[in-house]
Order: sequence, then structure tokens, then C-alpha cells
Amino acid sequence: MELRNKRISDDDFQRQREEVLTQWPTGADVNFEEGVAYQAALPEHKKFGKKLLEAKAEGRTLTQPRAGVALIPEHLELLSYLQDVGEADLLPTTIDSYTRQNRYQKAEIGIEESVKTGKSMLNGFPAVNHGVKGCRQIIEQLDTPVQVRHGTPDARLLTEICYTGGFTSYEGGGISYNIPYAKNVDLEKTIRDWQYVDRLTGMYEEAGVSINREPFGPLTGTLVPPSISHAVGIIEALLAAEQGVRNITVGYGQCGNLVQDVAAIQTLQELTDEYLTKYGYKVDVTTVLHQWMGGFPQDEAKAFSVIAWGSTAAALSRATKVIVKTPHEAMGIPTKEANAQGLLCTKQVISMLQDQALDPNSLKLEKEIITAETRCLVDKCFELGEGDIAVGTVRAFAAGILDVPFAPSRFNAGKMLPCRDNEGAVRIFAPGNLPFSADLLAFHQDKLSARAKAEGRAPSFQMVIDDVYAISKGRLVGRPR
Amino acid sequence: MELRNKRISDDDFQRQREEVLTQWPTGADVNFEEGVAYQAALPEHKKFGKKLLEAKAEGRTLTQPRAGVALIPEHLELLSYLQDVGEADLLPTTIDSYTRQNRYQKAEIGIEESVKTGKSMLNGFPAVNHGVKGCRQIIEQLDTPVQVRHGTPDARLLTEICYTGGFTSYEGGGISYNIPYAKNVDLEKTIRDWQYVDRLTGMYEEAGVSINREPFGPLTGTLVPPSISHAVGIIEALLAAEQGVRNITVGYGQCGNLVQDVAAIQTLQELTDEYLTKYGYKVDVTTVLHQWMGGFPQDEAKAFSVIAWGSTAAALSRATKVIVKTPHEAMGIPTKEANAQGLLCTKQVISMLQDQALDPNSLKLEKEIITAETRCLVDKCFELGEGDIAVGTVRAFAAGILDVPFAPSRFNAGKMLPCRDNEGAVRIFAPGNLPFSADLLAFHQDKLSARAKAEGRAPSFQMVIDDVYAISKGRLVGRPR
Amino acid sequence: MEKKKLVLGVIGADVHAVGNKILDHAFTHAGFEVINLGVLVSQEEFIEAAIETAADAIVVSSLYGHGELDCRGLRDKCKEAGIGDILLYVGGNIVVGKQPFEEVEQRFKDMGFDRVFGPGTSPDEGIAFLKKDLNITE
Amino acid sequence: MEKKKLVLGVIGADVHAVGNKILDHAFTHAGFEVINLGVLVSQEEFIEAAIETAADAIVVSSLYGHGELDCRGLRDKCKEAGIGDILLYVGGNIVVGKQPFEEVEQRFKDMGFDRVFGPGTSPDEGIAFLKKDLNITE
Ligand code: B12
Ligand code: B12
Repeated sequence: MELRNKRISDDDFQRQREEVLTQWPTGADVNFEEGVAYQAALPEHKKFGKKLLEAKAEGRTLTQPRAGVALIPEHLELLSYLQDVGEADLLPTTIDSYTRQNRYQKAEIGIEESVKTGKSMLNGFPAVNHGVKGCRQIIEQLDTPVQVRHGTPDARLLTEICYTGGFTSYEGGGISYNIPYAKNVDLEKTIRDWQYVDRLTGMYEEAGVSINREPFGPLTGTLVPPSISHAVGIIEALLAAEQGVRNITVGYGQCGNLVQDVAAIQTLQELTDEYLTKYGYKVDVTTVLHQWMGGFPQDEAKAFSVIAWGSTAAALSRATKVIVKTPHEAMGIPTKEANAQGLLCTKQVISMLQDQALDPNSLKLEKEIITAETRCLVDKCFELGEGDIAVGTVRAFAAGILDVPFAPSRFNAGKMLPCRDNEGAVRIFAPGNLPFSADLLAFHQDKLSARAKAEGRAPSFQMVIDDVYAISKGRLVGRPR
Repeated sequence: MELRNKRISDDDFQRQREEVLTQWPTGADVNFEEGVAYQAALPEHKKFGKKLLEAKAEGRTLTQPRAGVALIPEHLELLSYLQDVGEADLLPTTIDSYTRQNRYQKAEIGIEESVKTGKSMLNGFPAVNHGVKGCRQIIEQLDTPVQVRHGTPDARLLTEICYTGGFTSYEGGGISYNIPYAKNVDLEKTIRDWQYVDRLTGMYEEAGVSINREPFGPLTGTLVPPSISHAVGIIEALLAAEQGVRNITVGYGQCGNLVQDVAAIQTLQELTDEYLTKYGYKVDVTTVLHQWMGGFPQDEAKAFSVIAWGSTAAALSRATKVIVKTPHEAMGIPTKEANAQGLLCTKQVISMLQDQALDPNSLKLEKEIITAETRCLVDKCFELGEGDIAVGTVRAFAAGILDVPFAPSRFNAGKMLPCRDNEGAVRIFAPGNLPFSADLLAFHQDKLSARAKAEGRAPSFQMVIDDVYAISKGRLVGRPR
Repeated sequence: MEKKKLVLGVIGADVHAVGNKILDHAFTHAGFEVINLGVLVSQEEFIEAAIETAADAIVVSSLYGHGELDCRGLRDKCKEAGIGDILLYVGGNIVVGKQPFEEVEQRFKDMGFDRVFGPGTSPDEGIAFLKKDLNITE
Repeated sequence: MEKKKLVLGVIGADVHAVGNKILDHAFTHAGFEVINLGVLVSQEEFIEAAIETAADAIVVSSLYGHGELDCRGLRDKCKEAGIGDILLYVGGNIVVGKQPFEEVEQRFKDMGFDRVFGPGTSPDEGIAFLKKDLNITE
């Protein structure tokens, strides 16, 4: 079947579904009508999308951690702790990496090993293996909306189980869960598999149950210029909307320069609204800022700084929610205590800064740049696809028109190289095939010349490496030593 | 003798000195020439003022903790730890409260009890009791400049001992170490006693040894509007300069609104330079920002946020140094580990934000307001003193023209009441006798009306109380519950 | 009913004035008559004021860390002065550093304090106990 | 002198690509010939590549927490494949969570790794040990 940005027909969907639900025995427990009834019966305060829209209306920023362990009782204990002690506004269920690669057999071994050793041997919650009943235990015992967070190229079975299981929000997308999360998986295939996920979401929406969807904003989390992740987020929002999704949160990973970060969140909201409207979709859009997604400092006090700085960007940009890091980030999966500390640190910043904002004039230039770049990227994809954004996206990646730095996927050109300017904003050092106007390219070059001059060295791959290490070594700009 | 802002004559100084040095037996070890020779022989990297000027020239912000315990070995261990593990750029020796009140007998008991119980029973280092030799042990075993920090209304003996002991920087002033630190001590007397301290500093300066002096900027640390602490800092700088001081650091306690805080540090530098030049003094002026000086949250993760936010203000304002709080602030004197954590958190923020700044345009209004207010205050003091700023200051406090909120001193009118506006900037709710122009008063009133309207309640003492508690409860503005 | 009288102050060489001003406000608002001695108050001043005003309780604050040294012997001095049974409260940051509250509480109870309050206790909590201990019912 | 050959890769279902790209750059720059298998590399792929290129060492990265599950048995498989003596390094965030490094190191040494590196080890450190273990002198 040819890839198209077109709503999947009911027949096609059902055909796929039969196959999907047999990928692992727990698929047998999935029943759409029963899932809808279950979701519809959830109390209002457990509905993710609703809480987001309320926060957006009130101009508040909600906090959400990442968290997941192998076994249900421990996972519940963890989430309860983050809810009660960490004061999390929204909860996650982070899925383990075997499940993300559809290696359910390996996940099963991880579960067994975890039981045996008494510690979680998996880096997340294997929701497919635990099945619908396992998921519902999570939903029922918590008083906070819970989202599934993962990184799964083919998430169809996981989605079926999680939706029937009662999760009211779901992260991922055909681009954002492929390019940073896979090596050999065909982009066309993942876009198609995520159309399935979005169609399923649309079916719930049509049955009166609104499930929030969230493209994964930060991509590789490493020096991704805002316009690149904006383009991906907008495209995934368009793809989702076509399948009937009506509640979408677009995301962005903090780059570290405050003006660039605040401008990024504001333009992300504006541009996503603009494109969805332009192409005829009526969708409720909210935003999420991810605290620094690159390498963290090992020292916990220093890690708190990085967390606080991300919270500052979230608060001053009025992002609808912020995904929180922990003081253990550089070391390993955090304990529940460390996770709660990240949440509380974030909450203090957010409520402390609730009443402040950056001067809009100081954001103007940066917003113009991000807006112009994003339009170059998205419009070029439409052009390449002869009006079809799904087709255009695949062609754009093949041509390096969309290009994500440091991505493991061979479907990503990897020709573009980013680098910080002298104020720490992420700019483009080697544009590869990015379809930017001459003006925009000149802007980047000027910015990087200024830094090169200040440092007395030409931009090079070493400068990029220095920038990759910078935050973990206490700086934002990787100055020569 | 009548109070005048006039250099103390050598005769007067020597007469006082004889009495001062007999206040406690350790005074006998003080010898000016020997003290000068000792200070002159110190290696360059132990000179406080020098390190400050270098940092100012490079646009870097230095970190400095507060720390002091009863016994010398433990104090050395503490400071070494803050230097080596906490990466402190500058070190303190915080003096205990008995010494601050000249109760050396009680300090002696505190020392004995500390030896007995094996834990410091004093809240600081009793430098007078430890004497010149004790102080020199501190200076010699550390590789970082050390400053004396205290809160002593009559600090003459302490200064003599500390200068001979080799400390190269000294905090305090006749106003800033009286009004927030005493109840019944005559302001005229403390100004005179601090003229002695400044004259001694001047004598070292004339002998070729530059000792850095620092008025205590934050005063009561609780909702002090910038112009009030600026006025006090500028007046103390003028008083010090008259006695021959040539290296001064003026200070400011973070209020919490970023624009106000950055504007405050910038105007503090500008106005101090301006007044010193206007009155004919050539002084090297640097600035210090004190991280949030009011009540802290008890939770450590939340305390880290407050520390990071103070560091942000310090970094973005390019203060020459920042005085660092710790995650134990709300609980008690910090362990050395907690103190180092505060330092490392601060260092990460400062170096991360080194390359960023706020848009100057966004600071314009706030800088104008602070500048105009400060000029109203300082000029009125000159007027009241018929040209003599020492005399004018005493009269200004008596008349409530200078008025510090929440101060314990009965020489402070306590009629002015501060309160936050709707963006969290500290404004004036009840002006008392502040000599502000009608324009300025109207500005404050407008700002507070906006908040009153937003909260649906009139400004009142309850609003002030809510603001006092706010940061410790996670907010900046004390909204009604 | 007549108002119960409290002598309030910050003991020793301690100048932390903010909490004291707020406690004064809060206790007065709650219906007590407050004799506020402010900061830098000696044991003798507390006792004199309590005798002079026939106070029902002495409420001691200590914030700066020397509380343990400053508070020792206060109960004995009260006894000597003939007000051995007066209600004695202490609160604030009453010891140096972050210490387990249970231990601190015990040490101050052993010194003769009736109630001991840790860092950041809200005035409301103090008021509730005062009403209980002074048999105030509304 | 001929360049020593390293097979480099990120084991298991792990996709953390940034460190891998930097290690490739650093090892190459330090004079090694790097056969970089990228991310998502199975034990079998490591061994095949090592045999095919007659590599001197296998350098395994694991960042995502499943390192312990993924690395078990690698030394045995090397032995079965006839390269039982090959130098085996592992580094990264090789276990789930923050654990005492000494214990982690021991567990991986017991699995047959010659050297084990904790979170955030710089490439330089790895290079220094490689030169030592492969007898490279300049
Ligand atoms: C960026 C990042 C991501 C990106 C990766 C993008 C990409 N495709 O590359 C994204 C967002 C996709 C991601 C996803 C996930 N991540 Co991640 N991620 C990070 C993060 C923040 C930085 C990694 C990085 O790039 N660092 C910069 C590079 C230069 O450093 P490095 O990777 O450490 O590599 C250096 C050294 O380790 C060393 N080294 C490495 N190997 C070897 C070998 C030898 C022999 C030697 C000498 C040295 C050496 O040299 C390298 C170069 O300097 C780290 C935490 C951190 N370090 O701050 C978490 C982290 C690695 N991720 C983690 C996890 C759990 C995940 C997820 C499961 C999601 C989740 N639960 O949050 C998924 C897993 C996906 C998968 N299947 O692998 C955990 C691992 C936990 C653990 N071990 O206990 C970490 C530690 C975060 C945490 N504390 O929870 N992640
Ligand atoms: C502001 C402040 C100052 C200001 C005080 C200005 C002034 N004159 O008022 C200045 C800067 C001058 C100052 C000076 C010093 N301070 Co100070 N200061 C603070 C700070 C940050 C806030 C205090 C405050 O105003 N809080 C707000 C008010 C509303 O709360 P509160 O004071 O806690 O009072 C409330 C409660 O405690 C309770 N309460 C109090 N008493 C009682 C009694 C009863 C019965 C009950 C029920 C309740 C109760 O109700 C009050 C009202 O809500 C605290 C740390 C903190 N809390 O965050 C340190 C702190 C109290 N200071 C401390 C110290 C050590 C000092 C200094 C020695 C300097 C130094 N080493 O840094 C000097 C001492 C001067 C002296 N001789 O007293 C330490 C005490 C350490 C300890 N106990 O182990 C603290 C805890 C900071 C720290 N962690 O090191 N300080």
C-alpha cells in the first residue's frame, strides 16, 4: 500500500488490527468497545487532555516526570510517590527498551530477572507483557492522569493495550520515534504504523473519548535547532489530525539560551495552530518543554542548576507542561527520591516565576528566525510531496532537507551540523541540504563568525564536540580549553 | 566629639585605639607596622580586592559562601572543603553572634562548650578570642582570599585583630551593621565606630596595603526596596572613601523579580561610581548580589531552586560576586557538604549563563525608577546634613526619610511598608516619610493597585505578611489562599 | 473574659526581628495580650516582664543558633523569681545546624520548656497549643 | 607500524548514538582503525566483525540500563568463536540506576570484561588504557 496522508479506511484498519493483536498473547484482551466504555467511565481528574487545556487557559505550567520500572507493585509505588511526595501534576509510564523494539520475549526475561534479583532489571515498564489488566491497575490506583512515554518505532500493539488499559495520553510519532530511536527501520513504515496509532486515537475521539497525543519534541536531545524539531512536530500534528486526533501537545527540548527557548515555545504554539488551521483541522494544541535533554553534569548540585534553568525557560515561556529531569540524570535511572527532588525543584521555580515574563520585544528577532526557518522546512516538505505531507516528509529525509543531528537512523542524512553561537543559541554550522533562504543561512554564518572570532578558532567538528560536552562540564558554550 | 564626615585625625585615632586594644586581652598582640608588613608579604592570589577587580574586568561573577565555626581546626577544615570541593572563588570567615555583640566572655564559654561537646556551639568564628595568631592560621593554610563577615555594631577591636591577622576584606558599615543588627545602639555611635574601621583601612591603604571593604547590602533581607539599600550602600561608600578606603564592594539582596534585580545591580554600580566621583573620591567599585536573604523553603530541592534563581540574577546582571545560600538555609547552619552544594549549584548557573544577558531595553524603566528613587534619598540626606552626609544620615533615620522594613533598631522609624506588585517586584505600599517625588509615589501606587485588583483585596499588612512567607511557601507573590 | 497575657521576645544576642513582628501580630489577632520585648532579650528581662504583667506564658524565640546556650537555666530562674509554674514555650531555629527534631525537643524539655517548636512552625500551631494549655475555649 | 583495530558499537536495544559518534572520532584521531557498528548491535555482530577484521579489541558501549542483561555471555561466545583472548572493554551507563561503581566493575569483570568504565568516562581515559593493553608506545 502506498503511503499517503489520508485517513486509514475502516477495512484497512481492521485488517491490520487482526495481525497486530496476535503479536503477543496479551493482545487477545483488547476490545475496542470495552476500552471506550472503560475510558469514558474514568473520572474527570484522570483525563490528561482535559487537565492540559485547563492549565493552558489559566497560564499555568504543569510538571511531569519520566518513570517506569519492571514490575507492577513497584511501578505503582514509584508513581504514587511522585504524585504524593513529588507533587507531580501529570504522571508517566515510561516503557522499557525491549518493548520499544518489540522484543517482548526479552522483556519477559527482564521481568523474571527483576523478580529474582529484587531490583528492576528493565529500564521501564513492559506494558505489553503486563497486558490490559496490568495497565488498569496503574490507572485505577492513581489520582493523576497518566501518559505512556516510550520511543517505539512500531507501537501499534502497545497502543492498543495501553488505550484499552485506560491511559489517556500517548507520546510518539512516525518520525520522532524512528529517527532518534532506530537504525534500520524504514521511515515510510513508521509513518504508516503511527497512522495506525493516530487512527486508533481518532476512533476513540469519534466514540467520545479524547486521548491526548504528543509528538516527541526533543528528537536526539543534542543541539537540535528549534526549527528542525518544530517542523517535525508540526508534520506529526498534521498527520495525527488527518487520522482524527483532536488533542495534541507539541514539544521542544530546551537548548539553553533563554531567549531562544522562550521564542521557541511561543512559535511552536503559534505555528502549529497556524498549520493545522491552514489545512482545515480543528485541534486543541498545547506545548511541552523538555528540560535539558543532552548530557548532564554528574554532580547533583550542578544537576539541580540545569533542572532549575529548564524550569525557568518553561515558566517564562508559559509552556503548558514541563518534562522534568532528576539530579541522577548523568548516572542512571533515578531513585524515586531523586525523581521527586527534580519535580519539587521544578515546581518551586515554576510557581516562583509564575508572575514574570520576558519583554516581548526582546523575543522578536528570535521568533522571526524560527518562524521563517520552520516555514521553509514544512513548506518544502509539502512541495516535495506534491501536496502530500507524508510523502514529502519521506522524500525530505532522503534528501537531507529534514536532517536531525546525531540521529542513529540511516534514513537520516546526518549532513547538517549544529553549533552554538557566542550567546549559546543553537545555530547551524554546516547546513547540509537544509532548504533555508540565503538570508537565513547568512544569519547563521554571521552568528558563528562572531563566536569563531571570540574564540580565535574556526568552527569545526571539535567545536561541535565541545558543545556536546559543555553543559556536563558546567558551561553552555563549549569554549576551547 | 561631634559627628562629621571628616577624616579622623591621627591623634584622635590613636587615643581611641589605646582604649580599643584593651577591650580584650588579645588586643595586646596588635601592631600596625607588623600587620602592614604581614599583609604586604601575602602572595597576590590571597588578595581579595585584586581578585575582585580582575573578575570585574573579565565580566565574570565570583562565588562566595558564608561559613564559620567555633574552633580553629574545624574552621580550617570547613573552609578548605569549601575551597577544594565547593570550588569557592572567595572565602568568608563568619563571626559568631556573641562576638558581634562584644560579649567576648560568652564567646569564651561557647568555645569551651564546643570543645566539650565536640560540636560547634557558636554560630560563627570568634576571631577576637582566637586573636591574631588564630587568624593567621586561617590565612596561611588557605589558597583563596578570605573576608570577615559579621554584623557587629562596634567592630573596632575585631577589625584591628582581623587586619593584623591578615584578612584582606571586611564587611560592614555604621548603618548596615546597626539598623538590622541592633536594638538600642545609637546610630551616631556606630557611624563613628565604623569611621574608625574605615580609617584603619585607609591607613593600611596609605601604607601600600589595599583592603577591600563591603557595606552589608541586604539589610534585613526582607522586602527591602532596591533604592533603600542602594542609598545606604552609597552613603557607606562615601563615608569609607572619606577615611581613605579605595576598594569597595557595594551589595544588594535579591528581591526575586529578574528585571528588578538585574536593574538593581546595574544601577548600584552606576550610582555608586557617580556619587563617589561627584564628591571627589577615586575608588575601585565592584558589586555583590546576595542570593535570596529572606525565609527559605525547608525542602532541599526547593531550596536549590531559590539558589539557582539567585545565581541567575547574579549572572545576568554581571555582579562581581554572589553570596551563596545553601539547601539547609531554612533549617540551620549548614554542614560543609550542604554549603559546598550551594556553591556548586551556583557555579553551574553562573558559568552556564556567562554568555547571556537581558535585553537592555527591557531594563530601562526599572533602572530609571531605581535611579530616581536613590537620588531622592541620598540627596535628601545631604540636604538634611547641610552638606554633611554623616550628619544627614542620622537625621534622615530619625525622620523616617531613610527607613528599613522589619529592622529591629529603635533608631529606625519602621513606618514604611513594602509589598510586591503583580509581577513580584518589591514596591512601596505605605511610604511613611520617604522623600519620593509625587511621580514616584504614583508609580508605586499604580503598581500595587494592579496587584490589589488582580487579587480582589486591598493592600494591607496581611498582604505584606503573605509576601514575607511567599518564597518559603513556593511563590514569589504572596497571593491570598 | 479577660485576655491571657503572653510575654514575647527573641532571646540572647539574637536580632532576627521579622518572625517576632509577625508573631506579635498573629497572637494579638488571636485574642492574646502580647507584651513584646522584641529582639536581644535576656532571661532576666523575660522574667521581670512576666512578673510585672502577671503574664500567663513566656514565649521565647531563638533563630540564630545559640538557643541552647541562651535558654539554659531559664526555668530555674523562673522558680527563684517565684513564677516557677509559668508556661514556657520556645520555637524557631533553636539549635546550631540541622538536627533531628526529636532529640532537640527532648533537650529543651529537659531544660524545663513545656513546648518546643521546630523551624518554620506556623504561628497558628503555637496559638492552638496556647489555647489548649491556657484552657481557652470559644 | 600498523594501526590497531577496534570494533566499536552500542550493544543490545540501545540507540544512544551521540557518545558512539564521538568515540569513533576520538579513537580514530588517536591512531586506531575503528570499525564502528553504530547502535543496536548484537553480541553476534560484534564477534563477526571482530573475526572478519581480525580486530585487536571489542569496545562495547551501553548507556540505556540493560547493559547487564545484554553483556552476559559475550566472553563465552568469543571463546566459542575462537577469539577467546580478545580484549573486551565496556563503558557508559552500564547498569540500571546509580550504583556503587566498585560493585558494578566487579560484576562486569566476572563476566569476562578486561576493563570497565563508569558513567561519563572521557574517551582519553579509554585511549590511555587501550594503548597500554595493546602495547602501543610512541
Ligand atoms: C541524549 C539522551 C537520550 C537521547 C538519545 C538520542 C540518541 N539516539 O543518541 C534519547 C532522548 C533518544 C534517549 C532515549 C532513552 N534514554 Co537516554 N539519555 C540521554 C542522555 C541525556 C545523554 C546521552 C548523551 O548523548 N551524552 C553525551 C555523550 C557524549 O556521552 P555518553 O553517551 O555518556 O558517552 C560517553 C561516555 O559514556 C563514554 N563511553 C561510552 N561508552 C564507552 C565505552 C568505553 C570503553 C569508554 C572508555 C568510554 C565510553 O564516552 C562517550 C563519549 O564521551 C543520558 C544521560 C546523561 N548522560 O546525561 C540519558 C540516559 C543514557 N538515557 C537513559 C534512558 C533510560 C533512556 C530511555 C530508556 C528513555 C528513558 N527512560 O528516559 C531511552 C532509551 C532508548 C534506547 N532504546 O536506547 C538513561 C539510562 C539509565 C541507566 N543506565 O540507568 C540515562 C542515563 C538517563 C537517566 N538517568 O535515566 N536518551
Ligand atoms: C532574614 C535572616 C537574617 C537577617 C535578619 C534581619 C532581622 N534583623 O530580622 C540578617 C541578614 C540580619 C540575619 C543575620 C544573621 N543570621 Co539569619 N537568617 C535570616 C533567614 C534567612 C530568615 C529569617 C526570617 O526572617 N524568616 C521569616 C520569619 C517569618 O520566619 P522565622 O524567623 O522563622 O519566624 C517564624 C517561625 O520560626 C515561628 N517561630 C519563631 N519563634 C517561635 C516561637 C514559638 C513558640 C512558635 C510556636 C513559633 C515560633 O514563627 C515565626 C513567624 O512565622 C533565616 C533562614 C530562614 N528561615 O530561611 C536565617 C537564619 C535564622 N540566620 C542564621 C544566622 C546564623 C545568622 C547570623 C549569625 C549570620 C550568619 N552566620 O549567616 C546573623 C545573626 C545575627 C544575630 N545576632 O542574630 C541561621 C541560624 C542558624 C541556626 N539556628 O543553626 C539561619 C537559620 C540561616 C542559616 N541556615 O544559617 N539573618
